[in-house]
Amino acid sequence: MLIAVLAGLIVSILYIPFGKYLKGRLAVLVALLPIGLFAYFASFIPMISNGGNADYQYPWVPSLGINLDFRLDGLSLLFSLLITGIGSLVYLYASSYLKAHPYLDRFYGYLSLFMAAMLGVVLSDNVLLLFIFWELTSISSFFLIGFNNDSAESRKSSLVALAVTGGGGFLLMAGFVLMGHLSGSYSIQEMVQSNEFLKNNSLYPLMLLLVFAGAFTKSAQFPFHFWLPGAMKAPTPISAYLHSATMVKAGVYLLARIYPVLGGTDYWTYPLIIVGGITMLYSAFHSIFRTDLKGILAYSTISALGVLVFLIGIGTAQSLLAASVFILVHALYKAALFLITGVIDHETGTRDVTRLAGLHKVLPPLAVGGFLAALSSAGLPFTFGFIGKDLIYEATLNTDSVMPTILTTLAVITNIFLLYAGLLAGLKPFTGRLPTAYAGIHLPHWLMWIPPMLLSLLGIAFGAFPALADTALLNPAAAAMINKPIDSPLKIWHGFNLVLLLSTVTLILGAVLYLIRKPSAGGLARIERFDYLSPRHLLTKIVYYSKKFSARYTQTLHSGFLRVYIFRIVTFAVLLLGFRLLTGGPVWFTPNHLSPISVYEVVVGGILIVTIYLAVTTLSRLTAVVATSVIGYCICLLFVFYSAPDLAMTQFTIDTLTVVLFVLVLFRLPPFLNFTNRLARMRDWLLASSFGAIVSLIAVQVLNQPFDHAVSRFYGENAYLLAKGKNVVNVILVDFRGVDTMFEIVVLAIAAIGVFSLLKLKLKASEKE
Amino acid sequence: MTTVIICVLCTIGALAILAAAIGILRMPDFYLRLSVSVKAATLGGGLLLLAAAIYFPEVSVTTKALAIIFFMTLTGPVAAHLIGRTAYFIGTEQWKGTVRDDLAGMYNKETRELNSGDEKKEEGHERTGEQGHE
Amino acid sequence: MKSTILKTASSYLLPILLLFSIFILLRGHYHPGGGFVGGLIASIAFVLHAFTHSTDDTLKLLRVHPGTLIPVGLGLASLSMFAPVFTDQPIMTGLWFKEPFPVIGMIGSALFFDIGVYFVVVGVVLTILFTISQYSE
Amino acid sequence: MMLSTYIDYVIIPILGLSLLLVFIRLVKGPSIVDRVIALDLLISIGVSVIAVYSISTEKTTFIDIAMILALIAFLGTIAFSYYLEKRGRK
Amino acid sequence: MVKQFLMNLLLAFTWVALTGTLYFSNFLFGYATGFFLMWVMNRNEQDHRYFNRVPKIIGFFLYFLYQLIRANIQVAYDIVTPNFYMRPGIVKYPMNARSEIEINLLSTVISLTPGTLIIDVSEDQKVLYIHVMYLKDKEQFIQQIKDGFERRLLEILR
Amino acid sequence: MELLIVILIGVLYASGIFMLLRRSMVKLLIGLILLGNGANLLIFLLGRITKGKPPVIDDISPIFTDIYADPIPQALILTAIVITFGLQAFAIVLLKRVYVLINSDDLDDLNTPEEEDI
Amino acid sequence: MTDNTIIFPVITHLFIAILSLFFWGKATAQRIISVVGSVIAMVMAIALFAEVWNGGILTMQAANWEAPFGISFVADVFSSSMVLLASFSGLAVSIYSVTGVARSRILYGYFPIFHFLLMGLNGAFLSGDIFNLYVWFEVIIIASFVLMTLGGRKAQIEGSVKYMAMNILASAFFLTGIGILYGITGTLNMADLSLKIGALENQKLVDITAIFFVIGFGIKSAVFPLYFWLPSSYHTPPSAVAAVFGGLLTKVGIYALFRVFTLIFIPDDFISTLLIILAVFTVLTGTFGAVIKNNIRRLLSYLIVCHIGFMIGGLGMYSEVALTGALFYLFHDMVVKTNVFLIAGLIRKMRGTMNMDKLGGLYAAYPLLSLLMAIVLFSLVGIPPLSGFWPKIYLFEAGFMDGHYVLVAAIIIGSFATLYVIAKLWASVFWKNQPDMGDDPVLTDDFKPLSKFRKSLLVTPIIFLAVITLYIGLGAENIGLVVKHIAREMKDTTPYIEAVLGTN
Ligand code: NA
Ligand code: NA
Repeated sequence: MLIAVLAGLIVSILYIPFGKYLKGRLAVLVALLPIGLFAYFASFIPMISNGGNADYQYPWVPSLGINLDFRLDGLSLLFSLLITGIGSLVYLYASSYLKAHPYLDRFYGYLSLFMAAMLGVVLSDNVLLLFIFWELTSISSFFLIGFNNDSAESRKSSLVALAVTGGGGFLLMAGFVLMGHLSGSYSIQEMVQSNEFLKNNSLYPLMLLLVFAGAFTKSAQFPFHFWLPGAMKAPTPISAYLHSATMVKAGVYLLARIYPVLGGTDYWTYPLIIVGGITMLYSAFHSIFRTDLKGILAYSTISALGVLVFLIGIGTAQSLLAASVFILVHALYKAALFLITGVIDHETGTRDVTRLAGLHKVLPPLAVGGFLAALSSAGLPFTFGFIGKDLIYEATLNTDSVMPTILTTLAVITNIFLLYAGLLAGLKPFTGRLPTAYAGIHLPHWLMWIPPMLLSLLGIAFGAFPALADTALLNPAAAAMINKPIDSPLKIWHGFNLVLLLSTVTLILGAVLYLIRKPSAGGLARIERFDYLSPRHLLTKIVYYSKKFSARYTQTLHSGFLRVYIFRIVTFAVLLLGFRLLTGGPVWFTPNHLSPISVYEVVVGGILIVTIYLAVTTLSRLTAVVATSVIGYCICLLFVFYSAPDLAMTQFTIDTLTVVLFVLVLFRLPPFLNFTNRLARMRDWLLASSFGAIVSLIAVQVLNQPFDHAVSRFYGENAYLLAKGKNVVNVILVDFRGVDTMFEIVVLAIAAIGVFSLLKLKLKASEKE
Repeated sequence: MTTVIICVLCTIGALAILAAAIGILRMPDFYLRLSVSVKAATLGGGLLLLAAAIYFPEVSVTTKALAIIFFMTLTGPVAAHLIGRTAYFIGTEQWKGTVRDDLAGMYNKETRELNSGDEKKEEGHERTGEQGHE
Repeated sequence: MKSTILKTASSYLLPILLLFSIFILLRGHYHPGGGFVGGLIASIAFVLHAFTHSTDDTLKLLRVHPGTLIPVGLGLASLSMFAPVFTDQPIMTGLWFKEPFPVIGMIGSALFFDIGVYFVVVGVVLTILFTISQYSE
Repeated sequence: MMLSTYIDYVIIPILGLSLLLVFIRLVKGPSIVDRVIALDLLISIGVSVIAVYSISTEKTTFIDIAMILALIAFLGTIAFSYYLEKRGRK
Repeated sequence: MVKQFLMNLLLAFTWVALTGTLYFSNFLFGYATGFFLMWVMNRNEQDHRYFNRVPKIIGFFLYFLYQLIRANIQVAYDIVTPNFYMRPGIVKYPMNARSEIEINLLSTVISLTPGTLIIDVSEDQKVLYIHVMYLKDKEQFIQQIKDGFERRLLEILR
Repeated sequence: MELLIVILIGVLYASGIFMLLRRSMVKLLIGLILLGNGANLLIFLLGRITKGKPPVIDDISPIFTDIYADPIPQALILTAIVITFGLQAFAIVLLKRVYVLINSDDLDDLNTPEEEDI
Repeated sequence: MTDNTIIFPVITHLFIAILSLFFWGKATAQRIISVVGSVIAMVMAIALFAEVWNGGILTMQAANWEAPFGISFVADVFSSSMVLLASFSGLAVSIYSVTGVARSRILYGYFPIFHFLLMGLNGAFLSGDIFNLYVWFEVIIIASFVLMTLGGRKAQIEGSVKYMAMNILASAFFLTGIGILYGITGTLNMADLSLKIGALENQKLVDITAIFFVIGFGIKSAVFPLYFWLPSSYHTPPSAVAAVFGGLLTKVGIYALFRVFTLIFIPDDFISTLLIILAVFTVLTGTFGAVIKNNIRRLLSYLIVCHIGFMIGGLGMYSEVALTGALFYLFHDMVVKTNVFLIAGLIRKMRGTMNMDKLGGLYAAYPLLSLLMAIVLFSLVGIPPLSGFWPKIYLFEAGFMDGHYVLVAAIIIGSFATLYVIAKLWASVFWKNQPDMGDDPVLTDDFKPLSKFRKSLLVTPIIFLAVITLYIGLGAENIGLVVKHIAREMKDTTPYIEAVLGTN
């Protein structure tokens, strides 16, 4: 199983060195990978349909509870077969579609990577593992959408898609971690065990919010749906594979997968119904205004995803069964329609539905395929779509929690639009009079028309013989969702009932709509006038303003003026220190043993203060430097008075050398100008003196504490006896703490080298780095 | 006896320094301040160090004290000469009571070389220093 | 600076100050002083020389660029620091000759360390000052 | 004992007063050379203070500092003259 | 002459070693004693330079000390009293001193004496420019230095 | 006496910070020096101060016979002084470079616009 | 107990640097010394890590003085793994520098300074003495000043001034903190400090001291509102230097924060809250900056700030899980940040600019290299299962555990922004067609004409670090064991203290 999941990954890595040999017809061979995987997963059908599951565990990061735990049950089998099955067809199709493309190897590399990721998502029994694959799908789809990377639009779309799905991904991850943290395990099976605990937890709404965010963004739910039409910039096989059949359904899969863990509460139901409902209606309505075939398909896909979310939201056994059926239905006809669109685009060079007509004359097998797919999407009797639609209506009618009428009405309206869209995509290009421009078109290579045909035929086959799919796939899938077996076999004929009536109404209204309404650029323009209300537009606005805010924020904070930075840093220090100093206990001075004060200290202290004032206020650079050195000398005198001869010596010499340095550097510089105004100076003084005051206060506080002289006493006792020196400070410098000294001279050495290179090194023009 | 000597030395030294301090504060122009400060300080410092040299019996200390005196004596005038002539270069004003300035115009403007005023007869070239002090 | 008096004075001062700096270096373990201050004084001696003569003259006097003293000093100091490792003791452990030497007193790795410091300080200060004074924009 | 009292209460105050007076000159200037010589004198007085302080505390250690100080004062003055001369020349 | 000086030093050290107390005063005493003995023993020799010069050095030192104190008092008096009696000026002083060491020592002693300060030496090393605080008469001042410091100094050095 | 030093420390810190807030780079450097002096004095004071008892053992005795000043802060400050000297030397030369480069020591002129990045 | 193995990673770099100084002016010799030396240093680091991992905390009392009296060097798992990671980055940058750094710079001391810097880093990681840590920090900052200005043109010099001023200010805070610390405890040994601070009753003083360390180290690790120096300067130096800075330099500040705030000052409510607030703002600030920048290195600089927030947040939460997450992030970040800056350098080599508007077409020109870079870039984002992903699990969990939802939200925002800017970077630098270069002499491909050997010298370090990154990601279990161990060490400091002071 591990190999099955990772096969795509491994193959995609192999493309890096060997991809260049992948030319011409040889490319067909790559389809062996998905076909083989399809066969592998198909071999599980008997076991799963008997209610069995298959578990595989490989240790990876046990300390985090993340292992390569895979579980094959009804739901994951359904998806695995879809992924590998449609994958096989897309692989074959693409080998012809992109035959001459110079980067065919990259294409298959990404595609294989994507397939592996998708399989990982549906097979993982560990939320974090699932998440890992989830993000891989986002990334590989980023590369696939941006496959035509020299087109700016393509790049933009891939970026938007990644931003939306990736952003949702991080929220999802947080949600998963929260779930795992509360339930104590990242294993989905174990989470199912503790579902009551999770649902009763006060963080349950947060958990749902985070998980929904992940699912909604991935499955293009309103208001995050806009990335999907953009993603249609990708080559058509990719649109067929990722954006209709597989990846976008990952969100739906996720909801289905965690339904047994978190589902079934009001917090679950209402958001899903509302979001799913809005999505399906909104996008279905939008789809009828599109004129680009892929646009139509994209919006109808979003709508279908809305339907699925809606169904999972309802959360009855029926609705879940309806969902699993609809997943399959939709995958089959939508993939077919996309592939057909691809051929049309490939042959005619346009996807504009207003300009396409009568292609059945030149592309007869495709016309059949398109027709069948359109029928399935329309839900005509004896198509699989019919069963799907029935189940949906049944589910909406029989919901016990929420208003069945409203929900059913919504579903009906949606389906009418979807029907229209299906007919538009599958029927319209092939009927009517063939424009003369397209008269010379030939049927492409069989690899390009067989796959959609196959999919369409499969749709009809399942419709005619629902049992084919039912016990093998759909029932176990639904059973996996609600975590118990379902025993209501799929039927073509339910008898005359309300559902049939609704289906009929849907069909008739949809057909009428198709007959009276012709897609036109004008219609598109009309609907686009409302674009400023669309979530995409709003989000663009939000992005625009947040960038503007970011720029303003960054500019304000990072103004480029050093003194402003320092001002902020010191203000921060003053606020923090001041706050802590003044809270929790008084600030007083309890002198325990002060040394006596004498005249010279006062004189030196007074001189020090006046000199500091001089250094700060003078307008002459040299005076400032002289004053600085006097400050140093005064401190030296203090060191002398307080028994620090070594210190005084060093400070004297170093201070003087600093002055010498200053002097050597300064002689070209003009005198100071008083740049800042009075107010700024006052403000700075205020800040600076509060900082000074705080430091003084802290010093006083420290002096109140008793002092432990143990270490210095040790030095005093051992300096001569053990370290053979009588000047304890020097003994510290070369022995007790000699390491400090060693590396302090390194500092000096570095400084010298730095000065040397700073003044002597001049890069040549050719040396950029 | 020693104590008395030390006291006397200290007192004279301290007073000399005080005189220098008053001088540097009171004197009306830079050259006078310089003149006053260097000597009095050297004298005062020397006397105080001498006191220390006498006070401490160890040769090492005495030697050091004497070395400092020697050093101060040697460097003080040199430093004074340097800063004095620099002051002259940069045109530091002289007191209004100044009676004579033989140095006026003796520095070569370009090279900063100082003429003795006797070259004229020997080498016969024009005196270039025409800048004066006001 | 063109001053005869200063030039003469500084030619006398240079050896005296160097001697003084070595004195300060060697006695550091017993009295205030040591490698730092010693090195600083030695460099001041050369700086004085450079001020009064010219940097080029002083460099000529030194024969090698003062910068070369830096690796030499660092090498000496770090070897003194590292030597105890060969006797399986932690770095920086003092290694001492048994008997005191005349004038200097006890000789041990600490002294070599201090000499290393002295060299580095001289090298550093002179490199910095000479580089600046030779710099012309 | 008497000596150290004499130093502490007579000599040191005199020197302190001198420090102050010189310091006033340092602050007043007016010319930079005035400041330089004031600084030089300050250091010289510092040498003296340290000398008597070592007598007063009976610690010979401080004499060493005085030695370095004397050395430093010279360097400082020379550096300033150097600077002023160079600046004047530009 | 150097030989005699070293001999004298040796005697001084011997004295210190004999008495066993390494104090500076003791060393000085040893030096003086040694000098006296050498002087006594060398009365018949030709070369008296060493014995002439040492008193001259001491004499110069005393003269210098006298000038120092005299001038110091004069200046100190002027400083502490309210009125100034100064007549400052810069005087060109033609030297007899020629070698660097002579010029240096001369200028040092002149500078150390209160009231006079060397500003600079001319490039050709012939002339000193001296700042004088109490300049009554230029010639008299020059003569005073010539007969005082310079003569005594050159006597020792030459 | 401690109180005097406490005040001095406060003044040094305050003036150091004030100088850091100026536009001239020379003042900035002086500010850093003042700040460094303040920090040194703070370490010195907080290690507790002792008058007239340097931590040097008498020539005649193998150990201290009297109280002595804590040598540790002294060693620390010494190290800090030397390190700071290295940094200051470098900073001063950098000032020189800056001046040569932009012909000013005004820190506000140190903003090459982002467009000139390479 | 005493073991000189600890000091070898430091000494090796010291000797390399001194040796290079002896070879002043001989570029080739210095290059060889540097690479060979870096390999040796890496071996030393591996040996040290192995010894510590197998045998427990190692200590060495320099100069053989027992613990609170001399300077202690301590290698626990934390410090030895920091040394190890630094040695990886160091080796990579050393190899990269052979061709990546201009010959003039090498002639003026690039390699010695570089190794002094690495020495300083190792010293800081291994020191067990707070003042000694200060010395190491100074070694690091002076070395970084020099590297930053080495051969600098205008922008670089300007950046250096700000960098320098704020870093010296940081040192002043640090030094003040040490002064106060010594004033209240009378000791400098960190283990000893841990005991003495723990026993101190005056919590106010402890907090105040802690604030000085927060600010001092906070500036160095570029925490809001102290980070300003970083975006002012990191876009200016040569790429090899920027790689060391980006990968290691801010991390040593983080290391110090972690060390000090888990050993000496145990975060109380005040410090904890403070750190978390700072973390949130740091993340957001980095985010806002990164989103708008168009120059690769400016963008990366802000990402550094952003990610620093993650780690500080982990420290602020101060639970074992949080520390685990923060440390994991730290480990990942050290390797990846070094690498992304090297990549930025390679990009500049290939196109002469780092401005994304002027860049493009790299994917078409260098497809394999681009994929390599993609792996690194997406590791930075934390695309699972690459290295940046794992720590976030811990951080999220820690956040939920103690209810720090705002921090979690900030981390999500930061992660999202990272994803967005890296994807944008990828799209505009690699995907987009090369815009017209015109006849700008700067915009040239200096990579193509290089010999195969020199090319490999530029690419090998990137591959080397990428492999390590992949290992951190795919071998997360092992890294997890290490960081968990460290987190436990941090929560229970007794073994550390006993190893240093001896058991009693
Ligand atoms: Na030290
Ligand atoms: Na008078």
